[in-house]
Amino acid sequence: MADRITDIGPPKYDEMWPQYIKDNYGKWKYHEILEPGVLKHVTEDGFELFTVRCGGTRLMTTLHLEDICKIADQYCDGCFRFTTRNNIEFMVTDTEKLEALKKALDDNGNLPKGGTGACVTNIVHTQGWVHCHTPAIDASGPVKAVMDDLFEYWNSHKLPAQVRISLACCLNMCGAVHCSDIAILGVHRKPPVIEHSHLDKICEIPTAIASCPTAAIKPAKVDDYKSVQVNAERCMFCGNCYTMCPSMPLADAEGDGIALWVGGKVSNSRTMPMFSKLAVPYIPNEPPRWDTTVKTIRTILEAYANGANRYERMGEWINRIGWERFFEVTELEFTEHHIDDYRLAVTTWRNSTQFKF
Amino acid sequence: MADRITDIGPPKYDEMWPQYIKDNYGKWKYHEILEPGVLKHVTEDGFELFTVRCGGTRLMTTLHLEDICKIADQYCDGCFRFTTRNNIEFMVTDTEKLEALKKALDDNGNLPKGGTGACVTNIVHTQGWVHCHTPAIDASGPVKAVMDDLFEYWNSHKLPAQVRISLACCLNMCGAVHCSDIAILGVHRKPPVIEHSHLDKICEIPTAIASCPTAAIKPAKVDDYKSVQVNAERCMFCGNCYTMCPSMPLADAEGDGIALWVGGKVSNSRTMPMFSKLAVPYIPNEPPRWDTTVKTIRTILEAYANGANRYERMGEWINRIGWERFFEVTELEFTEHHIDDYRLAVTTWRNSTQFKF
Amino acid sequence: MAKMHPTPMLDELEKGPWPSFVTDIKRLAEAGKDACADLLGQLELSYKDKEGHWKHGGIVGVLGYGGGVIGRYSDVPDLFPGVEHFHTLRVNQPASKFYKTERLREVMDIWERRGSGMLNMHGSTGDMVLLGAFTEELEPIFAELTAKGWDLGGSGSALRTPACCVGKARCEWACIDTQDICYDLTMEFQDEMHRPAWPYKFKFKVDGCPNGCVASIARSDCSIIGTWKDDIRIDQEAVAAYAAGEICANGGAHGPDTKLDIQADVCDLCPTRCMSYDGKKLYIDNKECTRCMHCINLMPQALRPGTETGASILVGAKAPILEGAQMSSLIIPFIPMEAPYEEFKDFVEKMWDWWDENGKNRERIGELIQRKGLQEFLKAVELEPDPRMVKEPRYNPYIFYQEDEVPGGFERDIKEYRKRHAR
Amino acid sequence: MAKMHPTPMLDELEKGPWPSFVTDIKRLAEAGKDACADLLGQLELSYKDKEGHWKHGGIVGVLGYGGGVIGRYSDVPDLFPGVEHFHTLRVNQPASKFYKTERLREVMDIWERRGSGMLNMHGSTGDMVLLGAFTEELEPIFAELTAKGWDLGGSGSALRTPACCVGKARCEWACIDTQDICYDLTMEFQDEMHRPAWPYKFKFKVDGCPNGCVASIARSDCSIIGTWKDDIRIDQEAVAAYAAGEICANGGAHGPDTKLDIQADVCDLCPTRCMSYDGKKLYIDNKECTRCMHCINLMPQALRPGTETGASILVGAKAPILEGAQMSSLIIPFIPMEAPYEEFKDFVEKMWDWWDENGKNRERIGELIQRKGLQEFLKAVELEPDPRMVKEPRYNPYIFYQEDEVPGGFERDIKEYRKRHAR
Ligand code: SRM
Ligand code: SRM
Ligand code: SRM
Ligand code: SRM
Ligand code: SF4
Ligand code: SF4
Ligand code: SF4
Ligand code: SF4
Ligand code: SF4
Ligand code: SF4
Ligand code: SF4
Ligand code: SF4
Repeated sequence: MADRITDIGPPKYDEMWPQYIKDNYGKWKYHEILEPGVLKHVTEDGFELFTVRCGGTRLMTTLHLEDICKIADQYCDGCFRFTTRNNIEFMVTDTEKLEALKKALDDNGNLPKGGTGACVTNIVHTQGWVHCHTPAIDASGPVKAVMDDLFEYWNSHKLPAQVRISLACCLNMCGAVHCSDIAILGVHRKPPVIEHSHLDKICEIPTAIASCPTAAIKPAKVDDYKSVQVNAERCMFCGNCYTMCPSMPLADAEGDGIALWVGGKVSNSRTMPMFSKLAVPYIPNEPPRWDTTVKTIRTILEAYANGANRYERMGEWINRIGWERFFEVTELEFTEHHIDDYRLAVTTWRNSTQFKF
Repeated sequence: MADRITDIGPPKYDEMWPQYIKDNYGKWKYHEILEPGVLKHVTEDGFELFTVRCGGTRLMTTLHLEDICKIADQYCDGCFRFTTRNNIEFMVTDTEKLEALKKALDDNGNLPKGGTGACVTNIVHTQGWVHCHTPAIDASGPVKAVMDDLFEYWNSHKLPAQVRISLACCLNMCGAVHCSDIAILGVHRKPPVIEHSHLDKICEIPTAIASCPTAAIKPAKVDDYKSVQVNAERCMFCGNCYTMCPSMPLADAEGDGIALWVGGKVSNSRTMPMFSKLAVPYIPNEPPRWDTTVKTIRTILEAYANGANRYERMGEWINRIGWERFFEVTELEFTEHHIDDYRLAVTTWRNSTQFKF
Repeated sequence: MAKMHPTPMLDELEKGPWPSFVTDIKRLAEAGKDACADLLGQLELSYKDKEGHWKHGGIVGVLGYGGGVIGRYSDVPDLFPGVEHFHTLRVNQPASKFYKTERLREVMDIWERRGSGMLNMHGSTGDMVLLGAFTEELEPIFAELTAKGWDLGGSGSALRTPACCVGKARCEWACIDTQDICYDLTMEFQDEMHRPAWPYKFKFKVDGCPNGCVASIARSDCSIIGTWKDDIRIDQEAVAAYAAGEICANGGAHGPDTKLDIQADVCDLCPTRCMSYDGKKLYIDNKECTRCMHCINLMPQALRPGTETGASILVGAKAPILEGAQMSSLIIPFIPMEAPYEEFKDFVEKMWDWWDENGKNRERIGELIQRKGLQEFLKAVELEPDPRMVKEPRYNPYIFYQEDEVPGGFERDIKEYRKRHAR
Repeated sequence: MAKMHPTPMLDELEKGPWPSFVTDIKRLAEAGKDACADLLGQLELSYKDKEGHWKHGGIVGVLGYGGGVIGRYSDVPDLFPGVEHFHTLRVNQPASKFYKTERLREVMDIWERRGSGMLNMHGSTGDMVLLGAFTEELEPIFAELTAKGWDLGGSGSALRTPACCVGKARCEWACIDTQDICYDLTMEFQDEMHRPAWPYKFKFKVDGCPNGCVASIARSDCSIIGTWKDDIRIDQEAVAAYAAGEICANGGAHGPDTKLDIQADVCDLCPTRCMSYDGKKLYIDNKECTRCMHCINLMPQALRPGTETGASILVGAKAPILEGAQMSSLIIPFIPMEAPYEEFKDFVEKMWDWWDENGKNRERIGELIQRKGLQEFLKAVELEPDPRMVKEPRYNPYIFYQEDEVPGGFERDIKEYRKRHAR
């Protein structure tokens, strides 16, 4: 125990750098995207660095990672990086190596180039049925299906601006999808089913009660068990009770599915960051390829591609044309569920006569 | 009792119309402001109606009203009207009568022409110390003082756009000042003083308790009286308890005063209607002429006059330049009180790196 | 002449160019009205104390009416006996406040004889507010008023006196008959106005167009605002005249010498950017227009609202007590408004029923909608959700589903669940 | 080769151009990893059931650490024994995720031997997430990792693994040393990361500029975002080259043939309209610039951030549980960010103290600020109110005054009051 190593933290960043990053740290002057997936960064001294970005599955095996390492060893001085959206970036310092690298990537077949500029880049996502205990949907499956469908937008620059799609498999939103151009969110739609026979043994009843944001949970005696009951009228299926108490699972084949949200952004470019807003409240889970979800996302994306001005993010486009037009051009249904009724709802109502017919 | 006349409603509007309004009802084609206070309306048939708008005190006597009636009798076929902001409008059908009317008004001396176009029009206001039981300030006095000072803006068209000033003497806001370019609001700053010896006789304790939006009021026994007590920490001086319970007055010479709010609007022109936002949390009551209030309003108005583009309302101007600039150009202090901490406060925080130094 | 009190502070308010209420009231005091002299006296005391001097409320009224009178007593009656009682009567104004002098003098005459002679033209809601009567005068005043064809307006938890802008009587932009709507509603709902029976007050205001000259969107539980469905009418000749500087901008609101720059002032400030000007003609992509009125305001001789007119109905404006001030929210994007306004009144009745049933004491309809959700309200008034009702859809994921929306319903069997999932 | 389960549905996910995680995992299963075969089998069952098959949580970990490991057990272990235990280890990534292959292979080697061989590169917070270990392997894995210089990241009510954008390592716009800040904070607060002691989780993320490539404003309780104070650097020659179409727009983000229209694309889209272009030169009224990055993004060869750099600090972003999602709010408009970042760390300590003292169980700092008011927070961290902290000042009139702000205080004597005002 004495010589146990703890609290050493991660390797220092510069241990991971190749020499040319060390040498040019902080000296970058500008960049250019040479073609989809290929970036050039130039320093004040004219040094040039070429980056090839490849699609990452995020969920991968050491075998795939070893493939990546091999390419990095061969072309990139044994170095590469991951982006904040789980893409893989290989860097080389001259155009000859660049061409060789590109060829090697093409040959690999599992490392598609793209994800730069006005494209659909990789989908930030979460665990889904692969690892988590609270998901309403799978994560990796829908991501694969959507990226397959939108592949033409991954390795091209034909959109008006960047489109960032994110997925989170439950309302905990580990994908932090709430500020995405398009967000895919797993939602439950049934109140927890309660295991009265075990609840008191497994959970602390006061904690379970306190966990509910709408105070839907009350203590109750059921079949002589000390337990709780849920006022279904008040339940909004957030799952926080289940997080605190395993005897209250929400997952249900018919209840669960996907909600789609649109128009969020994170950058401060032009407009301030924005939340994504509800576009489609519910699409059933359709494994293995989530066809309706895939189709609906394409519909939204194409409406945006056709309607937006260049440099206009999804949310900026919608704000310009108005939500009434968004629902018109996408032919999505506007339902009562689109109307906010949570704590700040009043700020979303339209206090104006300004609207489009 | 049997022949008691009730529920007859007001005289029908057209009983009050002169012939030319009847004849041209709904036929108006356009208008022109000929000079400050003088409007011309023209019908599709080319009929012309001239309106002279005069400042109204709102609080007036039958003597003043009789003066007005006399002028109307003499020049306007015995008809005139009041505007929605308590100004007085005399109408004539030819320019000769118009000149005579204008002269008569000038001679009267108490009916200043103005209030049209890009001006400061009359201040919508409330009762104040003249009639109400809950005011923190007087109404007619501050209005008179402010209008005296801004008179040059009343009868001219030199502002970038309309400036609507309103006054309400307490948080009940009978002047509905919450959407005004400049709002003058009477505010209390001390919790109610409680008359324990009478409270239970005069008020219903549960009603008093329920009246408080922050749940600051609790039942209490004081000196053997059944009464209530107020948690001063939670009191925001709204006065709702006093409305429900006369034994809890708030008025206090040192506590009461004026808060100024800016940038609201009601029209849907260009921008959607907006709430007024806090500019100055507190200015002491300074009867008889509320000098600091008057001076501060002028400062705000002049900053607007200097800074705004033509056609830009106060709130539109501030949104363009940013609140940080508003406080800079007006030299008003930004304090903790400017930061919202009520129920929707989170929607007012700045979720962006966009700001001006 | 009444007994005048020294009013050194108020006298300061006799100075300056704006008409002085002090001078005016003094005049009537000097003509013999004790109430006027004592009001000034008491007001002077308030100026000294920096506190008002009226007692809290006081229940007074006229027989059979639950409102229309606000009771008021001086808290220093010994000093100012003329205002010991100082009740106000709210007299329902004629819609849009045109007056024949002969008719107005009916009220003035009664008020001079039986009241203080002081009044507000008008109160914030719209009434003529007769300021200051003794209790014993209330019934006689009421009798004389009604005899002459005048009635009281609303107060308390009742329908309040509806009000409207000048509308078609003198405005070219009125898309609806503001005065007729105002009058019709007032007459139809006399009972609701005079006999408070609701959770709280309720106000109608009627604006002829989105300019909002009676501020209905800020000040009424139900805002009726004129608008149109078809295209803005354009007179291209007048457009050319504006371009040539022959007609000044904004109907002269900035002086006669203010020329209009059609591109910069009109097209570039159009919030939807749906206008274009090619140097000769002005084009509007009316489908994208939100009828904000800006361009029409700036070019009244060239542009006019369309002719397929009606109203947008917005609900819920109120002052801050308790949840914070609200503006009205769009509920019916477009509704035709032809007398007798049946479709609109149907909506109103449904709205009131729901409020009546669900509203807590002193809960305005806007607050009730906030508490229950816009959805609930829409169900009650039988309207379908429409994106026009919101500025934006929800951004929180907290969607409430009803049991019947979800296949299999809400009831589940934990035993079945455990068959698939071990504990 | 491990025992493969039939996975007809998952097999469908082997089709299509995007790399397939199914194919990849199958490959490792075929190479002998039972965990991989069983994971696919269990996932196939989930696809069939449309429900996940993991049990709720499970407290496992490594000695002396309160986090870094997420326990996970199959709820159908008989069917899929290879994933009966399927715990994850969060391995703290190197800041901005550059890897030397030799170093990465250290982790891969351990994981291939002792774990499932499956991992996430990377988790949403930023860690390398090693997916699927049996309980008995956790300690050995930890020992081997630390021996090689790797450590675990955060989980539970602790500091979470900080993350940052690529920054100065490869981006011309980085105004701060994102990686150094990220690493420095990680090292400074190892204890806070490994031993949960707070009301809830806390996240740092570091963006080099307002473009926000690590999305800190949406995903971190404390967002550190680079910015600058002085003027945007302009190279007018490059401006001319853009105008001439010699350099394509937006660094080629729309293809090499996309020409830039400086007026329309840059000046007209500048949110503060503080730019002007006279056909030759580009002017920026820097005082009015809000450093949104748009113009710089569009003309990377002509415009660069200023040189007086530092960070804006925003606080409070989080996912929706419970009050709804929040973005971070501006708290410190500008702070210099030079190692060892003392001023910033002082702020952090004050913030944590306040949160620790006042936060309820599972209350994020953003929610605490919402509950207590931004004012309270500012007092705790000893910052003066600044209009930059809000989008707009309050519009409700509900101002809380402290007793010492009001002359005479809050205590009053009703008897004195009644001397002036009769009941
Ligand atoms: C590599 C990466 C940083 C990293 O540390 O890994 C990165 C790198 C660059 N970003 Fe980014 N951004 C990266 C994630 C982001 C994110 C975060 C996210 O999406 O989760 C954002 C915020 C997105 C949002 O607003 O929702 C982001 C918003 C931007 C923007 C602002 C775009 C806008 O107009 O809103 C720019 C500027 C631009 O592209 O013109 C930008 C520009 C850039 C530049 C040009 C910076 C530079 O000069 O090197 C880099 C290449 C851009 C490209 O690929 O077209 N980067 N960038 C991230 C790549 C993610 C990926 O694999 O796809
Ligand atoms: C007489 C009156 C209606 C009535 O029924 O009494 C009226 C009459 C006119 N209004 Fe108004 N407005 C009247 C109160 C209002 C109000 C209500 C208020 O201030 O409480 C508003 C909303 C104010 C706000 O947004 O806060 C109002 C917002 C407008 C606007 C929109 C201005 C804007 O750009 O925001 C116009 C259009 C314009 O002026 O260009 C307008 C235009 C007009 C026109 C030009 C309409 C017409 O063609 O006749 C009238 C003369 C305007 C002028 O005086 O310059 N009127 N107008 C009201 C006069 C009040 C007064 O005595 O000062
Ligand atoms: C007379 C008048 C002010 C004036 O000088 O014009 C007035 C006077 C009073 N109002 Fe008002 N309100 C008057 C128009 C308004 C308006 C404006 C409007 O109607 O357009 C509002 C804001 C809009 C609204 O309805 O919210 C208004 C919002 C209030 C409120 C706050 C209501 C709320 O929901 O927030 C109260 C408090 C209450 O109801 O207890 C209130 C209460 C009062 C009381 C009855 C005082 C009280 O605490 O009970 C005042 C009696 C004063 C007196 O002694 O004469 N008065 N009140 C207005 C009515 C005259 C008329 O009939 O024409
Ligand atoms: C692994 C990871 C998802 C992923 O696939 O990448 C993850 C997985 C879990 N998150 Fe998360 N969160 C992960 C990043 C996030 C993020 C994104 C971020 O950090 O940038 C968020 C949103 C930002 C935020 O912090 O709010 C996030 C917001 C949550 C929440 C909601 C917190 C809230 O305040 O709203 C919960 C619920 C909770 O804490 O009980 C949660 C809870 C969980 C739990 C522990 C499930 C639970 O109910 O206890 C998940 C365990 C899954 C598993 O079995 O592996 N996770 N979680 C991410 C961590 C990997 C890493 O260390 O790199
Ligand atoms: S979003 Fe929900 S289901 Fe998905 S990983 Fe996070 S906590 Fe688990
Ligand atoms: S799912 Fe959420 S709302 Fe429903 S009972 Fe559980 S905690 Fe409450
Ligand atoms: S605003 Fe307040 S004080 Fe003024 S009249 Fe209305 S209720 Fe009375
Ligand atoms: S003034 Fe308002 S907040 Fe204060 S005790 Fe009375 S009702 Fe409550
Ligand atoms: S609201 Fe419209 S119709 Fe009514 S007076 Fe004003 S401009 Fe005219
Ligand atoms: S009314 Fe408003 S939105 Fe419509 S064209 Fe005119 S300026 Fe544009
Ligand atoms: S946030 Fe700014 S500094 Fe960091 S990578 Fe993105 S553009 Fe570069
Ligand atoms: S950074 Fe943004 S605000 Fe500043 S000049 Fe450029 S575009 Fe305008």
